[in-house]
Amino acid sequence: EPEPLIFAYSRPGRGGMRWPAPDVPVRPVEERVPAELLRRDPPRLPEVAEVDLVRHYTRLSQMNHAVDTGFYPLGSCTMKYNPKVAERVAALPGFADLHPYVPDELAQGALRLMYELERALCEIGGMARATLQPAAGAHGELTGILLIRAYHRARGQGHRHKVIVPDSAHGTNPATAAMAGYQVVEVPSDARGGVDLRALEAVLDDDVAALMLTNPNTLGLFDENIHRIAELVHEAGGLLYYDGANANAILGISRPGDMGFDVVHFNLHKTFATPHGGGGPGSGPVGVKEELVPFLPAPLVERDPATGRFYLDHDRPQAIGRMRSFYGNFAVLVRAYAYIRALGAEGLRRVSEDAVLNANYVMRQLAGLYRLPYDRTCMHEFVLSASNLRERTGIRALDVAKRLLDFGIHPPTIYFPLIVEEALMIEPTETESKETLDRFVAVMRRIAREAEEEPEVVRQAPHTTPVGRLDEALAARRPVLRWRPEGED
Amino acid sequence: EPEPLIFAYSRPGRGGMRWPAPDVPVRPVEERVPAELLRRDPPRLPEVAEVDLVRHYTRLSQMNHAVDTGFYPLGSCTMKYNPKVAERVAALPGFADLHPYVPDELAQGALRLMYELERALCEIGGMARATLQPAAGAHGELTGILLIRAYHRARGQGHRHKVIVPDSAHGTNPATAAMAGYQVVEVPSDARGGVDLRALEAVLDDDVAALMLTNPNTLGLFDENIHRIAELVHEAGGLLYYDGANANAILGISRPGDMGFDVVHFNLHKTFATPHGGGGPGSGPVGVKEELVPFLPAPLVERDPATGRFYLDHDRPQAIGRMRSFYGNFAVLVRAYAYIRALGAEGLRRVSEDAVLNANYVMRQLAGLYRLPYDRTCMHEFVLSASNLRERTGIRALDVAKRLLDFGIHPPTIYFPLIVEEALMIEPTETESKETLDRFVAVMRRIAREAEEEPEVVRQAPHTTPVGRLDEALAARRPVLRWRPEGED
Amino acid sequence: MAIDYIPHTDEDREAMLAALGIASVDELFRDIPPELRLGRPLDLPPALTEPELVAHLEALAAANPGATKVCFLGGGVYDHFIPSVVPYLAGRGEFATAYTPYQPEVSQGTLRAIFEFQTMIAELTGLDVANASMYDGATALAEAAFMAVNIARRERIVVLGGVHPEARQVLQTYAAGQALPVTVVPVDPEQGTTDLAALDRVLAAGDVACVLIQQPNFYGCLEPAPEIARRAKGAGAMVVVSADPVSLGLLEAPGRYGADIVVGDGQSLGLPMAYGGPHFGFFACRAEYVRRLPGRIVGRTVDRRGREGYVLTLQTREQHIRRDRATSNICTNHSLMALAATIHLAALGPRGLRQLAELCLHKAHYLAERIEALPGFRRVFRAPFFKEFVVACQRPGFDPAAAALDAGYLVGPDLGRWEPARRGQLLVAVTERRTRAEMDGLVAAWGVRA
Amino acid sequence: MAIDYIPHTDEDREAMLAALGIASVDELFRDIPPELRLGRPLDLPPALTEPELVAHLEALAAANPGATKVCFLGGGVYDHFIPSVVPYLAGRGEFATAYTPYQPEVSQGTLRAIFEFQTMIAELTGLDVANASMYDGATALAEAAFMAVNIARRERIVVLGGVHPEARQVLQTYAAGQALPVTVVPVDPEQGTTDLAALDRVLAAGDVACVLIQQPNFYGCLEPAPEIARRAKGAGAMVVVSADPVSLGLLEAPGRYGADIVVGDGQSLGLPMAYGGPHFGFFACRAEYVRRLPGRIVGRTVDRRGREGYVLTLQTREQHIRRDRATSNICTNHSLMALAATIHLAALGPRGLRQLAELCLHKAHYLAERIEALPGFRRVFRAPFFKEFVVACQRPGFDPAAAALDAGYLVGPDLGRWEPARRGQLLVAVTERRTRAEMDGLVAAWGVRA
Repeated sequence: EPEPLIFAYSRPGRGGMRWPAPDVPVRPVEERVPAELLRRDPPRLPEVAEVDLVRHYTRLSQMNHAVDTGFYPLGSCTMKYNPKVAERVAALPGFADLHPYVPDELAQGALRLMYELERALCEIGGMARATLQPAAGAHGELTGILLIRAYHRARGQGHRHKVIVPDSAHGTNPATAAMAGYQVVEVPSDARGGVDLRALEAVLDDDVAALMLTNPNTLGLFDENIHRIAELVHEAGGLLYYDGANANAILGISRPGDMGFDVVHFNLHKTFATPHGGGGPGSGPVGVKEELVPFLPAPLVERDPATGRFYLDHDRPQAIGRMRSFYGNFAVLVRAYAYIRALGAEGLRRVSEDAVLNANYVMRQLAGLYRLPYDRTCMHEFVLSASNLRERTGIRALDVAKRLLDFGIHPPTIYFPLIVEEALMIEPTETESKETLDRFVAVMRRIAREAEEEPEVVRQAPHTTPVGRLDEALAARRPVLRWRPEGED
Repeated sequence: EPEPLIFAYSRPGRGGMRWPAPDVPVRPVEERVPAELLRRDPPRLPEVAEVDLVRHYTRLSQMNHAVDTGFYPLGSCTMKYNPKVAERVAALPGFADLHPYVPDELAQGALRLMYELERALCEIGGMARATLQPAAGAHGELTGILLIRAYHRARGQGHRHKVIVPDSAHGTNPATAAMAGYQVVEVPSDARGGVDLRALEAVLDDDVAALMLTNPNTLGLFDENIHRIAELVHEAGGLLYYDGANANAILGISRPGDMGFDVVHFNLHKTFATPHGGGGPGSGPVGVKEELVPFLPAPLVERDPATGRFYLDHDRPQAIGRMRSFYGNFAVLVRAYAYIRALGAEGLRRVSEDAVLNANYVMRQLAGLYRLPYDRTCMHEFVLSASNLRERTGIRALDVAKRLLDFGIHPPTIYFPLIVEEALMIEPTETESKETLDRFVAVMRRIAREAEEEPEVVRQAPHTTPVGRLDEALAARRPVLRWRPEGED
Repeated sequence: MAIDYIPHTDEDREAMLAALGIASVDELFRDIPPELRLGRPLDLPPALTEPELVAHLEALAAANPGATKVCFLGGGVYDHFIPSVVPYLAGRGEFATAYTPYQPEVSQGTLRAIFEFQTMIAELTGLDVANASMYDGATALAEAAFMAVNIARRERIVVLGGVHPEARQVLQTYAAGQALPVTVVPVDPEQGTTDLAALDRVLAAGDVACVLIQQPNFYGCLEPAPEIARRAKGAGAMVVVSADPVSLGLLEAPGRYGADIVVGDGQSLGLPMAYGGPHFGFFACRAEYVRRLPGRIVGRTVDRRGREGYVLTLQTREQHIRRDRATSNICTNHSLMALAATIHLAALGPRGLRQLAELCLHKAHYLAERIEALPGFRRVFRAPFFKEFVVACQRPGFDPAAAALDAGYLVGPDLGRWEPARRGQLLVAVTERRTRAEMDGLVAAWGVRA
Repeated sequence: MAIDYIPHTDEDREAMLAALGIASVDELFRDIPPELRLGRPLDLPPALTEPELVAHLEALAAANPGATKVCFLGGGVYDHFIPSVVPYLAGRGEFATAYTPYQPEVSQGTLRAIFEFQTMIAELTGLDVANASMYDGATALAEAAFMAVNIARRERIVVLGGVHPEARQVLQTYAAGQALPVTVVPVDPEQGTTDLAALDRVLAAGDVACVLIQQPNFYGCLEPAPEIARRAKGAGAMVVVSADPVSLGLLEAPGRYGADIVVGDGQSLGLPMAYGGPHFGFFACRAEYVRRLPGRIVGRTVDRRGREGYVLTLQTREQHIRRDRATSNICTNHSLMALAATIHLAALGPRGLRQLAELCLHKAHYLAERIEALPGFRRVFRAPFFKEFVVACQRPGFDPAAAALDAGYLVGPDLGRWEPARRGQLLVAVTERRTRAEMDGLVAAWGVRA
C-alpha cells in the first residue's frame, strides 16, 4: 500500500504543537481585532501526533528517487552529488538566524561571502559584476532580459522588441522573453546542431534586442560558430544572453564572456552542486559585462576600500529595480560558495573535464543501440533518439524511461529538445563512477533488447515502483488538486 | 538486488578524506616512531567516493524497520517514539563539544543537567541517590549487584553468595549475577505469573544476597505480592534489585522504592524515549536507597550549598569503583532529561496510563485468537502463546512474526519469556494511535486465519522484505564474520 | 584540489579514454575554438579541505553577530520558533536531492507532500486551489498581478501603499517589462491603512485589473480588507491579497471576503530567516482560474492498477510546453521550502496555528502599550495591528535603534530606508519567541535614564 | 503537560475503555496494592513546551564555556574533526530508532553496516574477527580480561601501569566481582613506558592469564608492545592490547605482533566528545576464540532464495540464551556509535587514516618541542610518543593550566587526579584540528612575560 496523505492520520483533537502560555497580560482577541477581520472557521489542517508525522514524511521520502539514492542522468538538470558539508555550513546559526534587515555591521560574514561569491562567479563567467538576487534559472533569465532592455533604453534603442531563440532552446527562454514583453523569434538549428547562421542573419535587424543561447546547447553540443554568432548579433546592435544551464561543461575551460556573451546566468543548483530540493530552491545569479553594470538590481555588496568593510549598496539609480525581496537565496549562496571554495580552480576544471568524459563515454557505447542524431563529440550531455526503436518495436522514449525506473535509475529528460523526435537527453555528471556508467549502459542495452524480445515488459513498466505508470491525461482532464474531507469531494 | 557491502564500491586510489597540509615542520615518521612499531600494511578500509558512501548508507538505512517507519511492538524493549527535539538539543555544540576533563567551572550546564536528572530519576523510582554511569540496562544491573555485594561486605555479610531470579527473568539478570561472582538460584512462577511465594521461602536463607525482579514482570503482570516478597527477602537479610526494563508501566503510579526495592536501574532508552540506535547506545542509571549511597561509584555530581556551584565529587572512599570511563552516556542523559522536562509529572503518568491502556486494548482483542496463558489485566505489555495455532496448523510463533513483516509491522519479542511456549510478547507503548493498534489486531487476525487456510503463505513469509527468511543455523554453523577481498575467502 | 567529489581514479580515466580511442580529455573539447579556451587557471582562492572549509565558513558565520541578538526586526521576515521535526524531515536526502518530479512513479514523496501543501494553502487562504510554490511573496504578488491582468483583460494594476515597498518594487520591475501601468494608493497617515477615498478615485476610472492588498500591511496594521475587496469588486477589479500565513490562524481567510487570488511569503511557516532566503511564495486562487495559474501544480490520478497516485498536471500552462505563451517562465520553484512549511503546518495543526497567532498578538500588544507609555515614544499609526507596529521617538538626540542594539536588541527596519520622510520610524515585530523579560529589557533600554 | 507524544484523543481513550468494559484507566492498575500507589503527583519541575524546552537546554549548553575553548585536553577523548557525512547519515531515523536486529529481514541496514564495522575493526587491529561493539574502551578491556582468564584457565590479570587509570579502575571493579587478582606493573618513571624487569618478575610466577597493554599508553608514550607481547607469550599469558584507533593508521596492527585480543575506545572515529559519551568500545580477537567473544556478532548467511543476508549469530554465547553461563551480560551495546565509526572509516579510507595519524604525530611533536624550549618546562617522559605527551613546569608560582585557560586553551588532565605525586604534570593532546597558530598561542601563554 503506498503511503496515504497526512490527512489520513488526522483526528479531531489529536496532536498539534503546544506553545508556552502567554507571559503577558491577555485581553480577548475581539478587543484587538475588528470582528469582521476575525477568522470564523479554522483551516482544516491535519491534526496528527508527532510520531505519525515523522513516520509519514519518512515514508514519503522513501518513495523518492534522489541523487542520494541513485543515478540521476536527467539531461539539462545536472543532478550531481550535493556535498553534505554544504548542508552543514548553511545551517550554521550565524547564517540561519540572521535577519535580512540586520545592520550591515552585524552581518560582515554574510556580506563577505556574497562579495567573494560574486567575484568567483564573474571570474568563472568572464563577467564584470553580478547580481545574486535571482531565485532560480528562469528568474535569472528574466533579470537578464530586463537588464538588456534597460541597456537598450538607456542608449535610445527602446524600440528593439525582438528576442531570438534557437529552436533547441529551453522553454524558459521564450517564456522569459515574452514575460519581459518581447516578441520571440525562433531560429532553426543547422545540420550539426548549432545555430543556423544563415537563418540567424536573416532575422537579425534593428529590432533585435538579444539572442538567448545555451552553449553547449541543449543537444550537448558546443556551437563552434559562437564567435561568429556574437559578431553578427553585436553588429546588429543586439546583445548575447547566456543561459547557464549547461555551464557544467566549461568551468575553467571556456568563459561565456570570452565567447562574446554580454549577460550570463548561473544555476547554482546545477553547476555548483546545491541540492535541487524536489524542485527548488535554486539560485540564478546573473553576471554582466561592464556596460550593463549600472542596470544591475540594488542592492549590490560593495567593499569600502578605506575600511575594508562590506556594505549593501542600495544607491543604484539606473537599476532595473528589484527582482525579489532581500538579497537572493542566501542559504543557497552559502552552499555554492562552499562548493567553489572546496574545489578551487583545478577542481572546477576537473569537474567539467570529467563531466564531458563521462558523457562521451556513455554516448559512444549507446550510439549503436539508439539513434545518435548528431554524431559529434558531445560536451557534458548528449541526446539520443529512440525513433529507431519506435519504428522497429513500437517502444517509445517514454517506455524506455519508465523501464529504467525498474533498475533504480532515474530516466533521462525525454522529448526534449523538441527538435529531436523521441529524444533521450542524458547528462551523467562528473560525480558518477565508471561502474555506475557501465551499469547504465548495460541496462540501456538490456532495455533495447527487451524492446525487441519482450516489448510488453517495457511497455508496462515500471513494475517495481510504489505506484505503476500513472494516467497523466486523466489528471489534466479532471483535475483534483487538493484533498477534501470524505463526503465533500 | 539488496544493497551490497561498502567494499563493493571500493577501488584502489578512489576517494578518501583529504586533510589540510601540515602547517608545522615535518620530519620523517621513522625519526619519531621506532621502526618495529610502524605499520607495515595499511588496513584494507574501503576506498570510496562521497557520493557512493552517501548512497550506500542511505540505501542501507532504507532496509531497516524502525520506530520512525512503523509500529514496533517488541515486548520488553519499549520501542516508543523518540522525540526529535531531543536529538536537536543533544547535538548542541555546548554539549557535543565538551571534553570530559574540562574543569567543572566550565561545565556547569552539563553538571546541572546531570544533577537534575539524578533527582528526577530518584523521585520517579523512590530512591535516595543514583549513579548515571552505567551505559545500558545490563551494565546497570552489574552496577547494582556490585553495590549489593559492597553493602553486604560492609556489614560483614560477605559470605552471601546467592542471587535469586524468577524463571521469567530477563537473561541479563542471571548473566549479571554470574558475572558478579554470584551463584544464581531460580524460583518458579506461580499460576498467576508472579513469584511463587512458597518456592521463594524455600530458597531464602543466610546465603542470599539479593532477589532480582522486574515488576511488572516479563509477562507484563504486576506481582501483587511484591510487598510480601520484599518482606521475606529483607527478613532473610537480602536486598531487592529492580530491573527497570518495564518501568514504562508505573511512572507516577507506583515506585519501586515504595514497593520495597533497594536498588533500581532505569533504561533511559526504553522508559525515557532515547533512541535505541539499532542496538545502543542505551543508558542504565542505578538508583539506591540511603543505606547503599556510600557505595555508588565516583564521581557523583554534587552542589555546593554555599555557592550553588555543581561539581564532580570523586571523593567516595566506600565506592565500588568505576563502572566505565567518565560519567555515563552524557548525550543520552541529555535526551532523557529533555524528555522528562517535556512531560513533567502529569505527562509521565499519562505515558504509563496510556501504555497500559494500549496493551490491554490489544490483548483483549487478540485473546480469543491466540492463547492467553495468564488471563489477567496486564500492564504495559502482555504475552500470548501461539501454541494453540501450532497444534492446529503447525504455524509457530516464528512464522507469525515473519508474516507480520509483510504488513510493515515489527514482530513482538518471540520465545520469551521462556516459561511460555511459543511466546509472543507484545508491548504497544503509549505512542501508538488507536488506528495503529486496530490495524495490528486486524493483521494478527488475518494471520491466524491464514494459518488455517493458507499456512504456506505464513510459513514462507516474509514475502516483501529486501531478503527472505534467513538461514540462521547456517550462519552459526559456518560463521562468516567479516568481508574479505575476492579470492581470499 | 582539496575535495573533488569525483569517484574516478586515474585508472578509470585511462580506461574511459581508451574506450573512446583518445589520448587525453582535451580532445573532447576540440569543438571549442582555441581562441575561446581560457588557457590559464581560473583566478580563484586556493581549494580547501573539508576541515579547512568548515573552519572558514564557521569564521564567516561567527562574523555575523546580528544572528545572536534578540530580534524584534520585522518587515516580512520573522524570528519564529521552528519545530524540531521540520528541518529534520525536510533535510532528508531523498527530499533535498531530488528534482522536480518529472517521473511521478519515483517521486511520490515529493508529489504527495506538495499535494498536501496545496491543500493546506487552500485551507489557509479560503480558496480552491494553490500551486506548488513560488520564489517568495514579492514575486508571487507580481505574478498574481499578471494573472489578474490576463483574466480581467484590463491593464492597470493598483497596489495599496501598505504593500511591502520591496514587493512594490518587484511589481514595478515585472510590470515594466510588459509596460503595465501601476498605480499606488496612499495610506492614511494617521490610520496606517488604505486611504479609501483615494482608492475610490483610482477605481472610478474603470480600468483597474486588480487591487493588491497586503494584510496585515507593511506597517503591521490591519487593513479593512473586506471593505477594500467590496469596493474593488464593485469596480470590476480582481482582488489579490498578500497575507502573512501565521496571521491566518486568527484572521479571516481572504477567500471568504472576496479575494480572487491570495499570495504571501511562507518564511513564517518553519523556515529560518537565513538573511532573507530561500523562503517561498504561496499562490492560491479560485477554481475557475486554475488554468491561468503560474508554476507547478500537482494533481491526483490513478495508475494502471487503479491505485491513487500524484503527478504534475495542467502542464500546458507551463514554459516547457507552451514556451512564449506560458502563464509564467517559472520552472524551478521553492519546493523544499514548501515541504518544510507543510510539515510545519502539520505539526501545528489548526489549534497550534491559532495559538501561535494569538501569542504574537498578545505579546505585540503588550510591548506596544509599554512603549507607548515611554516618554517621547509614540505608536505612529492608530489602526489595529497584529504582531508588528511602527514606533517613533521624539526625544532629541536619542537614537532608539542604537540604544536597543547597545542592550542587545534589534529593532526595525527604519522606514526611512524606503520613505525618507519617515526616517527614525521603526518597525517593531514581536513573535511568540520574545519573552516578557526581553520586551521589558527593550523598554528599559528606551527608558529615560535617571 | 506540555508535550506528550501520545496520539490519543479523549474520544480514542473512551472508545478503548468501552471496548475493555471499564470506566477508567485506574481499573487497569487494580493489581497494584493501594498502599503501593503513589497517590500524589511526582515532584518534578513543571512540563515545558518545545520552545521552552529548547530555550532551557540551549541555556544549559551555553553554561558550558568549556565547549568553546581551544582543546588540548587528552586522556582518552580527543577533539578530532568529524566529516559532515558521519552525523548526517548516522542520524537518519531508520538507523537511530531501530533496535537490535532481532528480525534480520527488516534490519539489513544495521546488520550490513555492523558486518562492515567488524571487517574494518579486524583490518585495523590485524585480527580475524570483531564483535558489534562494547560500551567503551574501559569496559571492553575488562571484558577482554575476563575472556582471557576463561581461555587461559588462569586467574591473574596483569595490567600495565600505562593503561588509563580509569580503565584500570573499571578493571578492578569488574575483577572484584569474580575475585580475580589484578597486578599492576609499574611504569619506568624516566621513560614513561613499562618497566620490563618488573613485568618479568610478575610473569615469572607462571600464573598470569593475560597482560593488558595500552598503546599509545595513557601518558601518550609508545610502549615497546611487540617486546612486551613476546615476554607475555613466553610466560604463557595472553596478550590484550588497547589501542587508539587513529594511531592504527600509522602504528603496527597489534595482531601482527602477537596480540590475542585488541580492544579500544572508538571516540576518535567520528564521534563528538559529548562530555565523555556515548562512544563505543571495539573488541577483536583471533578466530579460534570467536565462541568466547562477549556481545553481539553479525554473520553472513543466505535466504531461501540463496540471496546473501546478514544475521546476528553465535548467539548461544549470549545472556538471552545461555543466561548465567553467558560470556558476558552485555545486551544493548553501542551500535549507532559503531555505525558512525564505520561511516567515518569509509570516508577516510586507508590513506585518509594514515594522513590523519601523521598529522597528529607531526603537530604533537612540533608543540612538544616548542614547549620543551620554554624556560622551566620539561617533557616528563623520554619515550617516543604519538599525539599526546606529559609536561611539567618548574616555574615557581606559575600554574600552566590556569595560564593556558586565561588565553583560551584547555590542557590536561592533570595527572595528579590519579597520581598525587604527579600533581602539576599535564597531559597535552594535539589532534589534526590544532593549528600552528593555536599551538604558538599556547606557547606564548606559557612564555616568560617580559
